[in-house]
Order: sequence, then C-alpha cells, then structure tokens
Amino acid sequence: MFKKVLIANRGEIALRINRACHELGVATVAIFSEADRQSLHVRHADEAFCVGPGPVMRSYLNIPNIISAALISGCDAIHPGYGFLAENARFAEIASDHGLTFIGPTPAVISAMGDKATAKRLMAEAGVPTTPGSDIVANVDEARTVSAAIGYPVLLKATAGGGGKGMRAVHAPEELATAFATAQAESEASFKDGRLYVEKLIVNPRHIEVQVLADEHGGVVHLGERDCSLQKPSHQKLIEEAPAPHLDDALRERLHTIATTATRAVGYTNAGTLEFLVTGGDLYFMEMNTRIQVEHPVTELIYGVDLVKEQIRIAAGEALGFTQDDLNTHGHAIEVRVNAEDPNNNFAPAAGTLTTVVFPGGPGVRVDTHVYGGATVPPFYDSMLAKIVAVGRTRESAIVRMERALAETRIEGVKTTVDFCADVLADPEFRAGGVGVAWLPAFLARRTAAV
Amino acid sequence: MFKKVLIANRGEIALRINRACHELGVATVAIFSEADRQSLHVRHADEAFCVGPGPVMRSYLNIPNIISAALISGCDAIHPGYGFLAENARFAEIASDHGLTFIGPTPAVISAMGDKATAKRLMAEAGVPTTPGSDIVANVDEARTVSAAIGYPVLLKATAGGGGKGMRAVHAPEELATAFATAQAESEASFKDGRLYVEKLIVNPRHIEVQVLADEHGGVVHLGERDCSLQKPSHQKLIEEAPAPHLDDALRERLHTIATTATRAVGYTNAGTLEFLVTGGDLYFMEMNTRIQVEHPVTELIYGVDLVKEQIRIAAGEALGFTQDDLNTHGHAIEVRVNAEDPNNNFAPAAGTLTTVVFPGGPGVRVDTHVYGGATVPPFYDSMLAKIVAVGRTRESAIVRMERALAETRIEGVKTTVDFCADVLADPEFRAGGVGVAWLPAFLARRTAAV
Amino acid sequence: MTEDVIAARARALAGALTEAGFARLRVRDGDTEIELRRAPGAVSGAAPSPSSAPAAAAAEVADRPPERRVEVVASDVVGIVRLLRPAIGEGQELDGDRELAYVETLGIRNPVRSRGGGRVSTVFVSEGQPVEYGQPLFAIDR
Amino acid sequence: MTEDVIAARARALAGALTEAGFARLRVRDGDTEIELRRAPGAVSGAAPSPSSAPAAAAAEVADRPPERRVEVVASDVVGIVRLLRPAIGEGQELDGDRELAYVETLGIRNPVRSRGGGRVSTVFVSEGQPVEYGQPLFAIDR
Repeated sequence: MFKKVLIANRGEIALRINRACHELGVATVAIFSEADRQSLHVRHADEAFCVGPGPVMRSYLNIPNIISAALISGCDAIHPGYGFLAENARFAEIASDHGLTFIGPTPAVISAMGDKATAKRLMAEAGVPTTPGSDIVANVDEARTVSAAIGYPVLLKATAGGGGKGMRAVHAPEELATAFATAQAESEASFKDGRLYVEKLIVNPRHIEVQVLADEHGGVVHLGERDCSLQKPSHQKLIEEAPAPHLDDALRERLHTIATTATRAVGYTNAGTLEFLVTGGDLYFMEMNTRIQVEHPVTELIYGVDLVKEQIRIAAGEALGFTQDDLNTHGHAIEVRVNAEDPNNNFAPAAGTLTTVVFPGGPGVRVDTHVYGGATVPPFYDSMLAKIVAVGRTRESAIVRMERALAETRIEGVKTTVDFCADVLADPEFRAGGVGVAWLPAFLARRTAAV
Repeated sequence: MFKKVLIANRGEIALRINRACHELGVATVAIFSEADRQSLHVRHADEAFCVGPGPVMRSYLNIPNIISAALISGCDAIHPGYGFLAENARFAEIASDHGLTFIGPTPAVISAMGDKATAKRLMAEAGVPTTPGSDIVANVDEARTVSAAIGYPVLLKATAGGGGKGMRAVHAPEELATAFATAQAESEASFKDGRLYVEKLIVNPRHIEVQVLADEHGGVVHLGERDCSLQKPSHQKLIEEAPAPHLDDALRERLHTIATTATRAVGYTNAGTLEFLVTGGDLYFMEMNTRIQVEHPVTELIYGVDLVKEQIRIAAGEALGFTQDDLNTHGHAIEVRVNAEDPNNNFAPAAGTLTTVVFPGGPGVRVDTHVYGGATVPPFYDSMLAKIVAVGRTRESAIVRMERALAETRIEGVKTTVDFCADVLADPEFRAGGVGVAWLPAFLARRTAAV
Repeated sequence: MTEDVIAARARALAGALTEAGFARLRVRDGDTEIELRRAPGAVSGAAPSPSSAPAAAAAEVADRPPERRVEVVASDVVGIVRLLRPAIGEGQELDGDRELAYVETLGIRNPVRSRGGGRVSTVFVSEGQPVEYGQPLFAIDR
Repeated sequence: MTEDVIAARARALAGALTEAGFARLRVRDGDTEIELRRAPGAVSGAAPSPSSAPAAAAAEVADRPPERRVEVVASDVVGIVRLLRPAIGEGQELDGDRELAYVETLGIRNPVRSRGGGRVSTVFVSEGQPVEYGQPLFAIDR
C-alpha cells in the first residue's frame, strides 16, 4: 500500500479521496488554489500545498506545480479524482516518469478511450454494439456521403469531445454544411482538435452506464448499472440512480457482460465506466470514462463496496478481494446533485457566500460535500455544492427518503437545484421510472411555462 | 396506517421519528418548549405546538398539554421517543383513553417492566437467568439477611430506578446500613418510591443488550445484540457497537433465544430492548427498556431495518413484514455520542451557542442530529448534540471510519465529547474489543492523570 | 405599535426571557419601550402540573409616548378557547380582576383572568379556537 | 510590524485579493497601512502555463510612519529554493533588477528577480527549502 497520496483535485471528490486514504491508513497531501484556502479539503488533509491562483489553468491544471508538490512532500501516488487532470494521459505519463503511481488506468488506455473515434473502433472490434456511424471524416463532403448512408438524423461529434462540446445534431442534408463548420470550430476552440465523426442520432435514448473494476492481475468485475438519463439541457447529469428501473433482465445482463468483456479487451485496469445509450431493446456504446464518476455513490450504497478504496488498492498492485459471485445488491439508491445554480435561469451558476447550510441526516442518507455555513463559493469552479444520496429497499422508498432529505436541506446565500430536484421527484412520469434523456429538458420547459 | 402522529419529544429523536413518519406518508405534529422554538424538530414537522416553558416538568412532561395538542391537531397516534414520557404507563393509558394509539407496548407491560423487581421476577418465571438477589426488602435487617445469603459484594437497587439513581454497591456487612439509608433516600427523592431490592454485584461485566420487535399478531424477532459497555462513571452510555465483539457464538445465540422467549412470555409488543450483564460464559437479565433506544442506529445499519418505521407499523396493527430467517447482518457498526459536556471536568454539561457546526459525511457514515451552526443549546435538557454512526465490513474498518468521521467533525461554542471519544477509539485495549463497564472510568482516570 | 406587533414582540421576548432564565426584560427600540415580566408563579419547574400553575403568563408592554400600558394575557395551557356568554369584547371596561374566558384542555376548563382592571383593547382569539402555550388571548389597557 | 507579520498579512491579503477578483487592495489598521497590488501579468487564467507566467506575484506593503515601502517577492511555483552562491543576504543593497534565487520545479530552475533596486530586509527562506505558490521569499526595502 502507498505511504502518501497526493489528491490532485478540490471540492467534495478531494474529501472523498481523503476519506478513503485515511481509512486505508494512507497519509494525504491536498493541493489548493488561493481561492480554496479555507476549503474543507485543505483542512482535512495531512499536508496541503497552494499550487496557484484561482483560475484552473494556473492551479488545478498546473501540472508542474502539482507534480512538484507530490515530489516535495514524498508522495508515492496521485489520485486525480474526476474532471481537471483525471483523463489527461500526459499527466499520468509525467507522474509515472517521476516515479509516482497514477491511480487510474495506463496512459495508453486513457489516451485510447479519450479519443472518442478510437474508443468506438476498439469497442466495435471487441464486439460491443456501437452507434452506426463513421470513423473520422476528413471534410464536409465525406460527412455528407456517410450521413446519407447512415440515414438522418445524425450527430456530428468531436473525437476529442466531452460535455456536449463540438457536437451538433443534423436532421436533414441541407443543415450539414453549417453544422459541420460550427462543430469543427467549437471542437478546435475547446480541445485544439477539430476532427469530427458522424453518428446515427438516437432519439430520446436512456443514458445507462456500467461500473467496472479491473485489477492488474486479470481480475475484472462489474458493479451493475446506473441510470443517468436525468440531464440538464446542457447534457450534464442531475439525478442518477441504481439499478436502472424497468430494464429488461436480459438487456441488463447483456449490458453487464458487454462491459466486462470490453474492459478485458482494451486491457483496462482500475475503476471505469462504460456509458451506453439504450433505446427499446437496443444498446449502443457511447464512451468509456477512465476515472471515478461523480455518481459513484449510488453504486456503493447498493453494493456495499467502497469504489475509491478499491481504486487505491488496485493501483497499489493488490488483486480484487472479491469475484463477481461475491457481489450482490441491496435495494435502490438515488443521487441528487445540489448545485449552486438557478434552475429558473438556464441553470446559471452562482457564486457567493453560503449563509446557512443544513444537510439532511438519519437512516439511509449519505451526504458528500465540501461546503459548510460561512463557506464561499468561488467563481472559478464547478457549481456542485453537494451530493445527497438516499438508499431504500425499493425505488419508491429511496425516492420518498430523498424527498424528506431534500425537505431537510437548507442552503441560503446562493440559489440551488434543491427545490427543482424535489419537483422532479414528485412528477408522476419520473416516479413511474425509465424516462429518456429528453425528459428533463421537456419537464423544465413545462415547469417554466407554468411559472 | 395512521394519518397524523404527535411526536412527544425533542432533539435528534424527534427528528428521527419525523423522518420515519414522513417516509411512511404520515403527517407529523411536533411539540416544543419555549426554549426550543428554533429547533430543527419544530421546523421539519408539519405542525407544531408550544406546550410550555423550558423546564421539562412544564413542557415535555406536561401530559395534559401534550395530549391536548394531539387531540386539537387531529392526531391518531403518539410516538414518545426515549426519555421524557416514553416509559410512563400512565401517559400511555391517558393517550389510549383519549382514542390515541400509543406507539409502544401496552400500559400493563410498560408498568411491569418499569418496576425493576417485578420485571426480574417475571423474567425469572420465564426461565431467563437473573442476577442472584432478592425481591423487595422491607428494611435494613432483611437486606442484611439476604446479602449474607447472596454473598458480598452486593448492590442495593431502587425498584423504580434508572440511570444509576438509588443504586449503591456494598462490599461488606458494615457498609450496609449507611448504603441502605442513602439509596432509599435517593430513590424516594428521584422516583417518590423508596423501595429497594438486593442483587449480587457482578464485577466489571459487559453490558450487552438485545433488540426485539414484536407485532400484535404473535410475530417476534430479535435483531441481534449491541455492546454498550462503554459508559461514563455515571453509567451513561457513550459508545455503542453491534455486533458485540469477541462473544462466544453459543453465548450469542443463547442471548438471542432468551430475548425472544422472554418477549413472548411477557406479552410484549412493539420495539424493546433486553439489557443483560455478561461475564465470562454467564449472562444475567438486568432490565427491559420498553421503547426505542438512543443507540438503535447501530442495529439499523447492520440489519438494514428501519426500527422506528417498524414501531409505527406495529402500532398501526400491521404484522411484521419479515421472519427471523429473513434477517441477516452485514458488517459492524459503531456509534459515538457527541454530547455538550466537558470530559475533563466529570462530563459537566455545557449550554451555549454553537458557533461552528460541521458534521462528517461520505461513505458508511450516518449522522443523527438536531443542531446546526448558530443553534443554541438550552440548559434544560439532555446534553446530547448528535449521534455519529459508522459502518464497515469489519469492526476494525468501522472504527477506522469512525476515527476519520470524528476528525472531520468540528463543533465550536461548547465543549464536546468528540476528542475524548477519539482517544478512546485509539486505545489498544478498546481496539482489542470486549472490555467491561469498568474500563471507561479507568481509562478516564488514566487520561486525567496523564494530563 | 399595532396590537399585532405588540403580540408578536411580546411572544418573541417571552421566549427570550425564558431561555435566558431571567424574570424581567426591557427592550428600547426608537420611541417604544417594551418591558416583560414573568408572571410571579411562572418560575422554573416549580409547578408539578400545569393545571395547578398560577394564572396565565403575563407580558407587559409599555409604549411611550403617549403614556400607555398594555398587558397581554396569554394562555398557559394547550386547548380550545371558550369565550364567556356574553363574550368579553374589545373596548369593554374591567373594574378589577375578573374572568375573561376559559381554555378547555381535556375537558378541564382553565380560567383566564384579567388580574386587574382596565380596558380590553384587543381580543386575539375567537370561540372554539385552538391555542398553544403562550399564545396571546387578550390585550388590556391598564 | 515585524517581517513575519508583514509576510503573514501579505499572504492573507493576497488570498483575499484573488478571491475578490480585484487588482488592488488597501487596508488601514491603526498606524499601519498595507497595500497590495496584483503583479501586472498575474491576471486570471491568461497565462497558458505557469512557467511562462510573468515574474513572481508581488505584494507591496507600506508602513507609516516612518515612510518605508517594503515589497515582498513571493514564489509563483511549487518547488525547492536554490539560493545563489554567494547567497543574497539580509541587508544587501541591490542597484536594480537582478536575480535573487531560483525555485527548482521538476528540474527546471525558475528565476526569482528583484524587479528593481533596494535593500534586502528579510530572507524568508533557506537553501533547499520547499515552497508553495505565493510563499514569500524576500522582502525588499525600496
């Protein structure tokens, strides 16, 4: 096991990793920007280094300063969390070059999965169903030929993409040229890589992802699926649950089998998530996230497995302490993201000081947060303040528990997503379960119209 | 199921009951004293009635005002929580007379178990091992005869007793007269009942209790045992865990069997706890608590059963939804009581305003509390601010998790038991597991000497 | 100050008074001074049961100028208000201590007394209304 | 104010400055006034990588009376301090902009410059010492 781990992140996930390290008896080093000096993730770590000013380019993405902090403090490993440098193969490589274990898969796998077109090709080769589509298209003419073959509507996607950037839906041939130019420009601006590929546009699919763990000795297990179909119009997830409701048993098993097969095929190690679009009885591989996900707690609560501890154990060379047969689930879990955002104004992020902070407690409720009464929300970072997770014996009991948890939550000083999420939970269609990714934007539009 | 329940309590247990009711779709009515107007238990209930000023005799023990509040608000049941009126048979009777279901056993059973000598006799009749001792002794001479027969050391105990009041250890015949007079006077003053009985004094036993649930249709189950041996010199529990460590399997099973047998024998219904003294391979029935216990969450966490919801369901006439065979445990849980007390000054209670309140979160941690940053701690009530509960796969992992949870906890404005409990958890003897009730006072003395 | 404000402030101050464990509290706010005194019998936990507790908690409120003393009579039980027949009305002159109403709790009628003479300036409650502990019932100009 | 206090206050103020997103901050406290200005290049996220960022963040502290301007030179990287040989010492006069030390980060030596003349009043660090971003290295009387 490692002696000391540098946590290359901030916020709730930095605290989450700090908890896992401390429970494993591993010392921790936090990094922080000048804007985060008062943050809980700094307070709870054994050591902490300021790595730069508030803006992420100069602090949380500042590779030399972060690696330097790890070396100076005598760390033997780095946990990247999610976001920031978590899927940066170059960062993993530099860490490795300096004798630091990167807690995640190998740089080669990060790199292959990070390039969406490559990932799709590799998965197809491993027998994983992928959305009908092309490899990288050189220009708009090639895109037109391919789109005609696939049949409209299609999606233009950036191979370096993520978070919906460099992505455009095209419903008819005459829209293609403009969409191509826009997507290419956006991708170039966001990722310094303007390469695009074409994919069949699946209308209102469900977003279902499978959690896997793979050790460095050939051990691979899945920890079931999560339904992340409740996404804001920006495609950011807002409410997640596990298991996915109303999923045909055969389809569920197929998802799990495909995930473990693919994990083995690409030589994956550590924790990872394969994202699928599911529509009717069909599933299509979308992408593989080579890191811990924000929504990992819903899986932890029903499997009783600490995924972050497993990440660290795997990176330290340990074999998984369980096989697929040892894993079973209890009940249903649901997560709500409490963001400092205004749901009545396009989820515009809000910064400020939290005057009141009261989180829920009691049975079946887990809160992961880095904020507290009096904390400031800096303007530089992700707007997530907390994850509230509820577990119950059934989906309905988990939802009811979440409703009472949200009713107990009081955050003042900034606008949050708490009340909006409570409205979602109360909606009969959500309650029935199994909605697609188009549901939440439609709900939002209905709600806005009603106000 | 009930439509509306009056919660005849305050603090964290009032919130706990409020949570259970809301998750069952039952409306709630809180009661509060003038000193608790700003408390969370008032804020989260659907309705709330002020029943009197701060002192408990005029508010939380004010039976007419409480029953009146229940009737005025249209409640059909009352949940008493623990403490206050929870084991007051007369209150249960008055509630019943006014058409309100008392969520607990029948007044007759409360009354029988509340009288310690009667309870002991009933248990002995049911074949439960009890401490060698007497029925009520009329005077000091009778006490002397009985004590000689039992053999010193003995305990003089008040039949109406509780919380160590009216209890005296007697190590030799010449101490008896003084001890008898003191215990009698104390019991008379505390309970208006000076009757005493004599019991063999078990030196440094473990305090192990068994949780039972019994419905009104003959269904009885146990939910295993809790080890509550970590008690302050005042005999108040401080740290509890489940299951009890290093307990011989045969002895554990005997405890469980005796508990369910006794529960049936006394016609018990609802949730109850049988407390035993355990020493070596012997066990002795001590008393039965006819209510939910403070430390119930450790059982909930390893059994996955919501005990307060079960209480409500049973009182509403439902049959238990599971049998003994359906129940099984996962892992180990530990609870730390965060009290507003100064461990360096005989756990003297502290009142004041909580300037900073940060509770722990993340995986495997549950917090039950009614306090928040800015809340005041009134001088009238129990000093418990919160219960922090940690669950892990093993005892060691639960303890380690609790250590990191306590490290995350920050309460400023009053002195608390947090650091003291962290010291207890770090002690090798505690870590080894299975200490007796004399251990914590000895640890306290060692710690005080070291300071 | 309106009677509503007097009642609200009196209740808030009564809470503070009890929490602080003091017998008297005076607050000056601009031209207005509010003084609260705990009713003589209403001391900490002395009464074994509320029905034997002395008459309703009193909150005295003084507004100046003009020189006016308003005393709020509050309920010291949880129950249902029963007005007298005929009911005491606003503007009614009281020539000394007298009954103003009852609050019924579990069938027991707890009398509400004026504890002195004056003019009833406000009746805060109506027949059959549920009231909690400390809830203002009448305001009396002394 | 002692140099320790100057350093501590300068760092605290620098944090506040960044959080608030302002370029200049002045605090008067009794006889003492501390003024901080963000170093011209150190603006929000403009620099693509820290090694190409302009010279160290500067914190100017003015104590009056007497009329004295102290400028604190801080590290803008995380690394190990390498003093010059011979090392710049306290009391040393600088006749203009010059190198004071290096901070070594992953084998790269990041020069620390005085950005003007003056007298070195304090050396906060020693050879081989690890420093974080924003950590004061030298105080210079201008």
